[in-house]
Amino acid sequence: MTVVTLNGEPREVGEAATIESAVRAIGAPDGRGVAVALDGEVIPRGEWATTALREGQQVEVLHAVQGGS
Amino acid sequence: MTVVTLNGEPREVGEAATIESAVRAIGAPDGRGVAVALDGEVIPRGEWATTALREGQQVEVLHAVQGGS
Amino acid sequence: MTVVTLNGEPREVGEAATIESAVRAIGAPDGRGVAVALDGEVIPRGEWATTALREGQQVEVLHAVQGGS
Amino acid sequence: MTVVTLNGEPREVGEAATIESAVRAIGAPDGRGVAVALDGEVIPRGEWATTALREGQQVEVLHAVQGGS
Amino acid sequence: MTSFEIAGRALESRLILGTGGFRNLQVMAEAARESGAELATVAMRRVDATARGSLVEVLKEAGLEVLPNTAGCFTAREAVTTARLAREALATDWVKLEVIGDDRTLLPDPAELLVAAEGLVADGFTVLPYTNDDPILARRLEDLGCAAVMPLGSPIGSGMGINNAYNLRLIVEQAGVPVILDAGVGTASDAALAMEEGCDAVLLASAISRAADPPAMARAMRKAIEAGHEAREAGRIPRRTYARASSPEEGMAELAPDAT
Amino acid sequence: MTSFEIAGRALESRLILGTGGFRNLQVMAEAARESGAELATVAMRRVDATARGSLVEVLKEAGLEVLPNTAGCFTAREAVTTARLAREALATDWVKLEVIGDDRTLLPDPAELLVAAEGLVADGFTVLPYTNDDPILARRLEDLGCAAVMPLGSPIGSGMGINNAYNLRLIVEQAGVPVILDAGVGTASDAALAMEEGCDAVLLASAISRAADPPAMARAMRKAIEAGHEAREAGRIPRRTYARASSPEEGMAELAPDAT
Amino acid sequence: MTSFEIAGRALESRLILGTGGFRNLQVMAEAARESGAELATVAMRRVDATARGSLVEVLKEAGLEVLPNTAGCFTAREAVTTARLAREALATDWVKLEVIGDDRTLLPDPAELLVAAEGLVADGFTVLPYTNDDPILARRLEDLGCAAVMPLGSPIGSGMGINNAYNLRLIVEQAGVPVILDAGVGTASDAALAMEEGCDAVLLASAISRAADPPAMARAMRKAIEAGHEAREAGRIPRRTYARASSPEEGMAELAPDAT
Amino acid sequence: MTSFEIAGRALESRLILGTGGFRNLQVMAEAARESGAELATVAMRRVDATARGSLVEVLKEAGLEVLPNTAGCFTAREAVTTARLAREALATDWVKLEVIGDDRTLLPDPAELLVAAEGLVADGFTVLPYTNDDPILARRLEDLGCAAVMPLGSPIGSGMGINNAYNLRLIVEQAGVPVILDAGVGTASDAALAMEEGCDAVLLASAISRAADPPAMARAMRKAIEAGHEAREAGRIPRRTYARASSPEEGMAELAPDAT
Repeated sequence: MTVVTLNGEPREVGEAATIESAVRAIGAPDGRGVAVALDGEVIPRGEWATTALREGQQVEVLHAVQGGS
Repeated sequence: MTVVTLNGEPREVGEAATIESAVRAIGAPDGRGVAVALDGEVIPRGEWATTALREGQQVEVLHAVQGGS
Repeated sequence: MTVVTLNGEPREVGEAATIESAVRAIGAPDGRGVAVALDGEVIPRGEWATTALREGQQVEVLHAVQGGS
Repeated sequence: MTVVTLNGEPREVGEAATIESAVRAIGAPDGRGVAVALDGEVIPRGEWATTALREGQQVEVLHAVQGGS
Repeated sequence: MTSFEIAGRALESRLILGTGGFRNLQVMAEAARESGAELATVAMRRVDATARGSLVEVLKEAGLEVLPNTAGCFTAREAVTTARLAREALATDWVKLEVIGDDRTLLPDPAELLVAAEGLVADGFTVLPYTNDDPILARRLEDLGCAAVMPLGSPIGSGMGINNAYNLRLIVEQAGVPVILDAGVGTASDAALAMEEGCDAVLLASAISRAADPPAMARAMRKAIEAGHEAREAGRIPRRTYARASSPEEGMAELAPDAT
Repeated sequence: MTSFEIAGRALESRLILGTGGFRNLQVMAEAARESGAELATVAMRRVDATARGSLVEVLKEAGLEVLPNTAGCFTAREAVTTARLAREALATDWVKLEVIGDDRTLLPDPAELLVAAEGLVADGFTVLPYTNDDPILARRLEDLGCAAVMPLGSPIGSGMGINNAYNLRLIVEQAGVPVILDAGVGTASDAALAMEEGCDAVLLASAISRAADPPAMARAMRKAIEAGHEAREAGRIPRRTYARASSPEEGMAELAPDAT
Repeated sequence: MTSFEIAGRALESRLILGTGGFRNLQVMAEAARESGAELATVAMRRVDATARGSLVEVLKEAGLEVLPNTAGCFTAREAVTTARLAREALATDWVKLEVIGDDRTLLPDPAELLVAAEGLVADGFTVLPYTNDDPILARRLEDLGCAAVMPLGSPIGSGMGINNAYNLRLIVEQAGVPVILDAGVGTASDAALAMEEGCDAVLLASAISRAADPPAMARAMRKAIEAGHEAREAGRIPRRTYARASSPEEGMAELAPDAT
Repeated sequence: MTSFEIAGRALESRLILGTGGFRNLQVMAEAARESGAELATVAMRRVDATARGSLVEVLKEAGLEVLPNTAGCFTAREAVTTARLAREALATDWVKLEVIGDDRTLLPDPAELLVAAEGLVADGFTVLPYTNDDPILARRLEDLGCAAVMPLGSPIGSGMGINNAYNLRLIVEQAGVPVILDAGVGTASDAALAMEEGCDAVLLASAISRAADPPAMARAMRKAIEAGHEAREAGRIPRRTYARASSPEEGMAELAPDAT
């Protein structure tokens, strides 16, 4: 099993886990309006399916919320 | 002849002069929108025709103009 | 007995009571720095001894205190 | 002859000219309260006598004046 | 915008127009329309044979009623007589009472003002006195039976705005009659501020009539007065000494891993 | 009201809405409609499985486009990454850049702000930086290629209004890009004043979202911004030290004969 | 510091002390000495057998003369009678006239004030009236024969400072008698400002008596009043819209050769 | 007045004198003595054979030490070199750091200022930076090791006073080094206010040197700075919305019996 930090929480993912599966896991199935940073680097949507997650990596899945002036 | 002060100017008026004739003289024939003070007292329109002018009296014929805040 | 209002309080005074005795009664023996109003009129010191108090009169005995801007 | 820019003015100096001679030339004989920059670098007083001037160099000789808040 | 009442008469517009200072009647009429005002103040002056002014008609066509003032009067007696003449000439018992104490500042004379107000109320007038920003004087005028109080923001035509917002607040707090800011407004934010402080209306003359483009300024002032009134009704946020984040602190991403 | 341009894009509304602080999306949508805004800022936060926010859709329905901000970022690096994520998620290369230097005042960090602005401009973003009211910093940001400058009036959410109108004037005088007042507005007159000082637009979040009645305040703010802009265009009267009579001095009647 | 005159009497100190609010007579005496004041206002109240106040003696020992006031009076009649009682009790025909119109703001009542001033002047008093900041009222009081005018900066004890410096300037400009700022001062800069605006003196009560350390505040106020007066005499620099370098532009070195 | 410390050095006087703008050295010397200052800033300029300036000697005789500044520098590099030249010429490693961003406003350039401060601290200087009133920039300068921060009140020589007292308060609240108000002071009350807001000292150039009577203004400023500092120490009364009577309400006489 691989453990990554997904939006701040440790999370076990399968060996073959990719960003796409992580995004699905977090509850944004279609991924519309969502963006992902892997260890602080932005991963374009086109690369989600092919970007595997490695042990200890930090995955941030963000979207727009009310806020800011 | 009788001399009165009409709107600040000395003016000769006939013996039989009244406020009504004074108002006419000053160029407000119908007298609409006009009011008159005789020696500082307001004379209602109804009394114009019957109020004779005496030597040295002060007649003020006023109307509304742009002005004031 | 005569009853007067002395600095706001009803007070029994003798028949022969004067402003002088009233001032003494209120605790300003020598009367230095003190002034008196009888029914709202100022009574000069010179007249204290000779000014008798009558039933129901209002006597105010004042002096300077801290206060005011 | 060597030409340097001394406090903004082109100035001919001798072959053997040093900062010391330049400072003298500008009218600060003793050099008290004076500092020198050669091509933008500060030259400590101790090196004035031994620092030769080369063609085209910029010499700035400064002192304190009234000014600034 | 909710209406308000002066002496039992409902007014939709919270902008009262002063007619002084306009280049000509046409510009005035255009500005009057843009302002949305229902009342316009006029002064009483000697009839001049040469200049036949159709002022009242022009205002009527623009949908405004005249509110005569006593501009230029320095004594209670002059003001009272002027008000009576206006009543005769214009068939209205409303008067905007002005009794000036000084040529240079055109500030009101408190003592003469009280005397004039008392006399006019006794004579059946609906009195709207132009007053300084003294809360005590404003209350005395109300106690005498004035239908509104019209404190200044700053001297007539000075465009300084509201010099003493504190006094204006005190006047509004205590007033049982409408408070109409009169004099001193220079620009839109001044008028909005007056309404935010709780005024019921604003009287504007020079600020509109002497602007480079009076009709455009009239439009701006109309919006400013509505904005200030609606902002007061909408309940502004409190002033705070420090900041208050408007973005959620939770859910913040960690975007500089190695930096940690 | 005449439109203005940011980075070649025409905007009709001079009110930009911040989405922070609204009770719920429905109140936000209603206020957004009343405000007339075309742009609304949004923050980027972690997807939360529990709360599926249809924020962007709600704004779209109300006719507003999203302008992502970098609220909550304390370093240039965080801000740049956040902007890139927003570009991915929202398909816009516009960003309202915020780099905060202090938790309590939420004031911008000038040095980090310059670094972030330079990086984002180089990366092809249209950068609208939230800055303090320092005219020099504003010019540096413009020199770096920012599409507008967004000086504060006072700290975010403080409602203090414009603390330093002088600096704001200097920024407006020198700016070659739009100046958008950002942060500090408490009520309508603050927004009107910003426009009178020459700002091209005003960004409002807490002043509307935390008002007692947000939609009503949005309406008031819309009018105030139009009023301030139109008043500037209309050419206000100058400030004068003394009064200027708005009533004619000639033609004054003599009403106290015996008094003479 | 140059002296000034009230009713022909020269005063060295431009600070007049109010005695209200001090914890006790000893603190008052100490503050009085530090203040350098020559005059101290006192109120007239009923003799209270229990509390024998040696107030007048304490002030005398500290080198101050008493200036009775009519604090607490709401009508001209009360004020006039109180002044007469003070004259009897304290053997002075000087009086600081106060006629209050409102319990909450303690603002003066203009109409009652004029009546009282007229009566007291006729009765031979040297009248120093506490007035609001209305320039017209101030002139009327001077015309009635008052020996000085004492406008407020803001309400008694409020510590708000000078709410309307413009009115204060108008009063100073026109006054033919000394102008003494009375009420509202909170701290040293307020007192300095009053003097810079041209006041001849400042009356201070709560600002000193209710400070945490009254004698220290008295010292500070003394310096502030001298500073403000001397600064006015010294001729301040004008306000300028832009900067003015205080360093010579000529003689600047070229220190980045390669940069050129 | 209690002394304060900069970089471990005790200073009795809280007034620092700028030498720019004096008519001549004699007036400067006289003003310097009246001011009580211990430090005077000087600029570095090219030696001019014609004018042999004994500036440093004159200041020494008046009992002041020189504090070199980098006035006129627009880049970090110029400022650093100027500071090093001053160290050579004047044998002091203290420097008042100025890096200007704009000719017209002479406002500091935040980015260049940070670079210069960092360089000079690393080079062993005791750095006193002239900064704008941005609390974040002030903290960054302190974090870099500056010995004090010198925020402006308003542009150099403008005499506008303190344009943003709120920012000044924030700077004072957070500062771990002395805060010295620099630039903008016009008159005594401005200087007093700066001290009341918690500044440790005030630097004055044009306000004194360009006053009509510089020595007299120096004396006034000295008193004002002491007054402001002492007033802060003495604990001012709070600001209150309404009045607070300073006269006892009990013991009031009944002087209008029939009126009751």
